[in-house]
Amino acid sequence: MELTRDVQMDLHRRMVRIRLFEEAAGRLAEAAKLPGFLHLYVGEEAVAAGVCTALNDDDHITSTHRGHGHLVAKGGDFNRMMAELMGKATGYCKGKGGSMHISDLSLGMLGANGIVGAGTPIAVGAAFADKYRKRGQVAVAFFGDGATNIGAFHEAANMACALHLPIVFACENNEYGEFTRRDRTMAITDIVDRAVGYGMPGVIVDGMDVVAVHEATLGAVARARAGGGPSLIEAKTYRFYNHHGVQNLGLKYRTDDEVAVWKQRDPIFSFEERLIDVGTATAADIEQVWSALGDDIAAAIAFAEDSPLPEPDQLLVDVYTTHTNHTNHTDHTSMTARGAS
Amino acid sequence: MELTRDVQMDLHRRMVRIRLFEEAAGRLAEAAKLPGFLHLYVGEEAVAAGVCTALNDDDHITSTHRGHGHLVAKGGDFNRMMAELMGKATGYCKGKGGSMHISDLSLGMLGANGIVGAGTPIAVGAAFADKYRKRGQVAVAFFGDGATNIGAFHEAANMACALHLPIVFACENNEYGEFTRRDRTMAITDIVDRAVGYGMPGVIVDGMDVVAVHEATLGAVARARAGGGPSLIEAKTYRFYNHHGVQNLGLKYRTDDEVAVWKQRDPIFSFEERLIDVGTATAADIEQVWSALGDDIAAAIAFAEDSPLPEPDQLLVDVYTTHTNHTNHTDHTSMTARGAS
Amino acid sequence: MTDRKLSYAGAFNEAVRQAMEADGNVFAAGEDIGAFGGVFGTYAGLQATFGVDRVVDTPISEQAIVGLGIGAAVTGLRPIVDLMFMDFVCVAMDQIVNQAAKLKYMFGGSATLPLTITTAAGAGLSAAAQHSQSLEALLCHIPGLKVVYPSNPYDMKGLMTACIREDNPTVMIKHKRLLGMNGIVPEENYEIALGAAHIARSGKDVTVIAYGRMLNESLTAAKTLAADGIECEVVDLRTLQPLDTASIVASVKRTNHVVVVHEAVRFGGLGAEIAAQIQEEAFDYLDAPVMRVAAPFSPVPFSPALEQHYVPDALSIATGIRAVLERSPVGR
Amino acid sequence: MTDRKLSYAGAFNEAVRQAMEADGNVFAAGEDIGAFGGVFGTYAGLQATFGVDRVVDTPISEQAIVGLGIGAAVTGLRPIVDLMFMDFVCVAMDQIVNQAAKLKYMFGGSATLPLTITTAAGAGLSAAAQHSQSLEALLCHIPGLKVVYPSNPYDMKGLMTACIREDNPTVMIKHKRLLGMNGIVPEENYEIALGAAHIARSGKDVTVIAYGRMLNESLTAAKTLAADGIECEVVDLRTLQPLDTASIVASVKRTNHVVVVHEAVRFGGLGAEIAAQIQEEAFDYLDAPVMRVAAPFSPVPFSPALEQHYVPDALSIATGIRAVLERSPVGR
Ligand SMILES: Cc1ncc(C[n+]2csc(CCOP(=O)(O)OP(=O)(O)O)c2C)c(N)n1
Ligand SMILES: Cc1ncc(C[n+]2csc(CCOP(=O)(O)OP(=O)(O)O)c2C)c(N)n1
Ligand SMILES: [Mg+2]
Ligand SMILES: [Mg+2]
Repeated sequence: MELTRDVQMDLHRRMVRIRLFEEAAGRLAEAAKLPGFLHLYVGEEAVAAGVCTALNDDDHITSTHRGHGHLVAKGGDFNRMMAELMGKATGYCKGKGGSMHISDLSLGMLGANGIVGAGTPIAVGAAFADKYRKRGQVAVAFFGDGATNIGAFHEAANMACALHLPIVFACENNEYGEFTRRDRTMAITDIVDRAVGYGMPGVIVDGMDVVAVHEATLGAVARARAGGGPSLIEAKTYRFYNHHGVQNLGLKYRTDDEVAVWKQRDPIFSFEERLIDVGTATAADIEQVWSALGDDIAAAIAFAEDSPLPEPDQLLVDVYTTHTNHTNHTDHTSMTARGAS
Repeated sequence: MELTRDVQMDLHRRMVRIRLFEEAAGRLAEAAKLPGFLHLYVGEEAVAAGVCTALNDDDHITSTHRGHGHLVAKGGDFNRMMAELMGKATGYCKGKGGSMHISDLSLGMLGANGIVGAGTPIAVGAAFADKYRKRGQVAVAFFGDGATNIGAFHEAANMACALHLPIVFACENNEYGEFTRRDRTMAITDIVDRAVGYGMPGVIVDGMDVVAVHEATLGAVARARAGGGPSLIEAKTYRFYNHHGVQNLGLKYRTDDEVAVWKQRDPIFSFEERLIDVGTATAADIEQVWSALGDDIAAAIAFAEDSPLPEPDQLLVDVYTTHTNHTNHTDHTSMTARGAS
Repeated sequence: MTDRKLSYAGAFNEAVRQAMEADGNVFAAGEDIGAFGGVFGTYAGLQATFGVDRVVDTPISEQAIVGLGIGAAVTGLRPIVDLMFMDFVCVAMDQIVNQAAKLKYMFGGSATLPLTITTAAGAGLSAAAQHSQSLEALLCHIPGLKVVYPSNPYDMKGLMTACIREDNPTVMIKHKRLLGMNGIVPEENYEIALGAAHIARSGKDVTVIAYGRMLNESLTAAKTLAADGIECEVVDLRTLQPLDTASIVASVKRTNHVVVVHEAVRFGGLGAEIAAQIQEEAFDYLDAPVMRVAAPFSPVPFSPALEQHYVPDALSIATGIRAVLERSPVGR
Repeated sequence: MTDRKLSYAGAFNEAVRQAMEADGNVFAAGEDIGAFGGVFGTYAGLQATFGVDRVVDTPISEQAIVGLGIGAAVTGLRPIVDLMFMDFVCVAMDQIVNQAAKLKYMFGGSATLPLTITTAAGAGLSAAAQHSQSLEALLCHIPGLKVVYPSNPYDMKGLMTACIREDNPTVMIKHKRLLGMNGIVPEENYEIALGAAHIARSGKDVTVIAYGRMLNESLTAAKTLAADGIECEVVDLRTLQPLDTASIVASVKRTNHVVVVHEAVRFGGLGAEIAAQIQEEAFDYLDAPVMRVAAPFSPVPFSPALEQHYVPDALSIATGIRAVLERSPVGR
C-alpha cells in the first residue's frame, strides 16, 4: 500500500457509500417500498470503488443491471438515486428508468443496463469519442462473468482492440450468472483468458481487495490515457445477496457455506482492519465515515419518500429530444378525429 | 503422408471438383448468366476438401456466403448446384436460395449463409443433436477470419465448449473480410488465439496443404467423436479471386504481388506435384481426374441451362411446412373480398 | 379430472412435460431453466425428471440459444428454446428472422424446422423499458414464423402442445402477469389448433379483438358494459400469425363495430394489420372506424405512477368500446 | 448550379461530406466504408479527405458498430454508422431497439443521441432472402427512433443532411436499386425537414402513398393512368417515423380513394398502420377500402423468375389503383 491516506480514505468512503445505499435499498425492497427488480451490489464494493477512484469525473463508465454500485462509486447523488428507485419525479431518470437504468451523464455514468453485455459496445463508443477528442479521457466497461458469454461483449472487446481505444474492461467475476454457476456456462476458469483472443493484456485481481483493484486500474487507465489501448481486469468477487432481492442464505443454487466463506472476506471490513492495523485510520475515523454517510442515506430516504410521483402528463415526454408529444397520454384509443366528418 | 492412396486421390478429386465448379461458375457470371452475388472458393479448396474428407455423410457442416466449396466437398451434385446458381427449378433450392443458401440436408450440409457468422450457432445445434442421438456424428462449422469478430461466433464457440459438444470449428483465414485486411479489424495475428478463451484446443494448419488440413481434421473429429469436445482449426489460406465475382488482379485493397505469391502455392497444383513426386499418381491419372470431372461440369451446365425456371405459382410454396398458401401470387394487392358486400 | 385447476405457468409446464414424455426428440434449453426451473418457474422440475441432457442450462447467449434450436431442429430433434424476456428477442433477432424463419424457404422446402421459442412479454411489473415490451408485431411481420399468445391456462396447455408438435418455427409468448392465473386444465394431453381464433364471449353489438392479458381485460370490460346493455363479442386470437382473418371478419359482419386491443404500442402494432384487413374485407359492414386501444408511443416507463397509464385496462377498453358505439352510423 | 446532376448514392455522399466539413463532431464508421468507400460506393472518397480517424473501417460486428455510435453520440459526437444491408439490422437489433431508441427516455431525458444509422434495403438484385429485405416496419414500431427513406437524389441529400443534424437516433434507408438514379441536386447544403410528406404529383381521383423505390414505380403508374384520365395524387412519405398523418389525411379527404404501396411484405407492413390511421381519421371520406399493394407473405426468393413477381411494380400498382376506383361507392 503506497497510496496516500486521502486515496485510501476515498476508497473506503466509496465502498461504505455503496454498502449503505444497497443495504438501505434492500430494506426498502423488503418493506415493499421499491417497485421492480433490485440487483444489489453488496459484497462487490471493492470493484466499483477501486476502479472509479482511479477515474476522473469526465471519464466514462458503462454499467450493468447491478448498477447502483457503479453510480455511487462514480459520485452518484443518494437523493436522486433513492428517488429513482422509488419511481419518483425527482429521481435521476424522473422515475422513468428505475434501478436498471439509473445514470448520471454529468458524472460520465452512461447508465445501468437491463440487457446483459449491452453496455460494453456503448463503452467502446465512449472510448472512441474520448480518443477522438484527445482530451485524455478514458472509458471503463463494467460487466459480469456471465456477460462475457454474450456476443455484444465479444464484438466490443475486439473492436476496442482493433481501433486501439482508451478503454478498460472491468469484469466482476462473481462466479454466477443469475442462478447458474459459471462452470456450467463456460469451460474456462478465468475470464482473463479471453483477453488473449483480442490482443489485449489481462490481469486477475482479488476483487475483495479494494487496493488491488485500484492499483490494477491505475495501471490500465494510465496505459489507456497514454495511447496504449485496451486492457482487461478480472476481479474475483462475490455477491452477498441473491441475484435480485435481499435473500442471501438458504438458496438452492449455492451453499450457505460458500456464502459464509466469502463474507469472511468482506471487502469493507477487511480493508478497515488494514487501515487500522497500519495506522492510516482509527476505529473512530471509520465509525465517523459510517455515521455521516448513514445520515446522508437517511436524508436520501426521506427526500425520496417526500418526493412527488411523476405526473401522468410526463408519460410521453422525453421519447424524442425536440418532438414532445404529450397529448392524449391516458387515452389508449386512436380515434383522435372521431368527431370529424 | 501416411494416408492411403484412396484418401489422397479423394482429397485431390474433391479439390478439383471445387475448382472446376467455381471456375465454371465464374465464367458463367462473367457471361452474365448467373444472377445475384457469387463468392468463389478458388484458392481455398484444400480447406473444404481436407475437412470434409474426414467426415461421414451423416456428419453435419454449416457454411458461409462462400459456400459452394463446402457443398462440393461434402459431395454436392453438380447439376443441382449449377441449376441453383442459375435460379432454376431443378436446383438444390428450387431457385429460391441461390449461391448464398445452397444446401443439401441429405449430405448434412446445412446451408450456405448470407449472414456472416450465423452458421456457427446452427452448427452448435447440429452438434447438440449429434451428441443427443449418440450415433457418433459430429458437426463442423466453417467460417472466415472476419466472422470471428461477430457475436454469433463467440456465443457458438463458448456454448459448444460449455456443453462439451462434438464439433470442430474450421476457420478459413484468408486474411481479408471483403475489402478490409484482417489487421485492421483485429489486434491479433492468429485466430487460434481465440480458442484459449473458450477452453478448447486450437491448431494452425497450412490451408494450402490439403494433407495438413485433413490430418488436423482427423484429429479434431476423432476427439469429438470420442467425447473430447470442441476444437478449433485455423487454416491459413487465400482466395484467388475478388471477394465476390471473378476479378483477381488490379484490385486496390491487396497487391497483385500478394496474389501472385499465394497463387504459387496453389493447393491443387502443389498437391499434384507431391502425388507425382512420391509416385502416388501419374500425370495421366491426374489429367484423367480433371477431364472426367470437366465432363461432369459441362454436363451440369447443360443440365442447368436446359432446366426450367420456377413457375410463378411456386412463389408462396414452402414458406411453411404444411400451410401452403399459393393463391394470389402475382397479386400484390390486398382487397381479396372486394366484390363482397 | 376435467375440473382440475392449474396456473398458466403450470399449464405451460405440463405441456412441456407431457411432450417430453411422449417424444424423446423433444428437449428444452435456455438460461436458468434447468436446476432453477426458469426465472418464472415455467420449467420447474423438468430437469429433475428428464436430466441435464434434455433440460439444458445455457450460457447467456441468446443468439446461440436460438441457433442451438435451429441446428437441432433441422437435424431431426424437436427443440424448445427459451428467451427469458421478450425484449431479448432483439438480441437473437438475426437467428430468428434471418435464419429460423427463412431456412425452409431458402432451402427450397427441403428443411423442416420444428422449433418452439418461448418467451415472456408484457408490462405491469415496473420492470422498465427493457423488460416489459410486447414485440409480437415484429415477429408477425416475418414470413416463416408462427406466433402464439395464450390468454388463459387452458389455452396455454393446448397451444403449447400444438407449438411443440408444429413443424414450423413458432414463438410462444407468455404474459408475465398471467403466470399465476388459475383455471381448469385437463390432465390429459390435448392440442388447440394454431391459426384459429376463439370467440371468448358472444355478443351482437361490437367485436372486441384481443389476445394475451388484454383478452382478460377485454372480458372484464365486456362484463361492465353488459350492465348497460352493450353486448360485446370478444374474440381471442390465440394465434397471431397466421391470423384467423375469417373468424374476425365473420364477427365484424355480425356486429358492425370493432375494437382491437393490445398492450404493444399502437403505431405499427398488430392492431394496425387487423384494422387494415377488416376495412379491406368488411368495408361495407363497418358502422364506425376500427378503433385501436393500445399503448401510446413511448418506451415502457418504470414508475408505477406512469406505467399504470401506459398499459390499457378494462376501463380504457370500455371507454374505447363506448366511443365506437357512440359514433353515429353515417348515411347507410 | 441548380441543375447540377448527381446520383442518389452521390447525393448521400455529398450530404455526409458537407456535414463532416461543417462539423468536426461528425464521423462515420462501418464495414468497408473507409478505404473501399462502402460496398455500394456511398462513402467513396471520404476517408481520403477526412482520414482514418473520422471515416472508420470496423470489424464485422454490427452490434458493436451501433454501440460505437450510441456511446459516441451520448458523449457528444455526431456519429454516422453504417449497416451494409438492412437485413443486418437484425444482427444489431438489441443495440437499436433496446439501447439507442430508449436511452433518452430511460434516462429521464438527460441524454441526447444524435446518431444516424445508414443502411441499404430492397429486393430486385437476386440477392435472396437475407440481402433483400425491407424491414422498415420493425423500426417504425419502436418509440424513440426516426426512420427516413428517400425516393430520389434531391431528397436523399436534404434528408440525409437532416438526419445528421437531428438530435434523435435516425435510420436512413437507401434503396439499393436507386443508388444509380440521377437527378438535380443543388451543390449548396440544404435540409429537408423530417416528418413531412411531399406531394410528388397532384391529382384528384386517388391518393397513392409510397416511399423509396416504390414512389417512382407509383409515379410511373400514375403517368400510365393519366392517359386514361385517372388523376393520381402521389404522396412521398419521405419520413416513415414520425409519419405525416396530417398530409395523408388531407389528401385522402380530397380524393376519397387510397392505395398504399410498399416493397415490404403486406402483413404488418407500414401500409397496415397507414390504412388503420386513414380509416380512423377519414372514415367518412373513404369511397373504398384503403388498398395495399405490397409484397406477398414469403421471404424474398432468389431466382429472378420468382423475384419479379414478388416486388410490386408500376403495373401491379396501376392494377391496384384501378381496382380501388372501380369499386362502386356504396350508399353515400
Ligand atoms: C441479454 C440478456 N439475457 C439475459 C438476461 C437476464 N439476466 C439478467 S442478469 C443475468 C446474469 C448476469 O450474470 P453476470 O453477467 O455474471 O452478472 P451478475 O448478475 O453476476 O453481476 C441474466 C442472465 C438479461 N438481462 N439480458
Ligand atoms: C452480419 C453480416 N455483416 C456483413 C456482411 C457482409 N459480408 C459478406 S462476406 C463479408 C466478409 C466475411 O469475411 P470472412 O468471414 O473473413 O470470410 P471470407 O469472405 O474472407 O471468406 C462481409 C463483411 C454479412 N454478410 N453479414
Ligand atoms: Mg456473475
Ligand atoms: Mg476472410
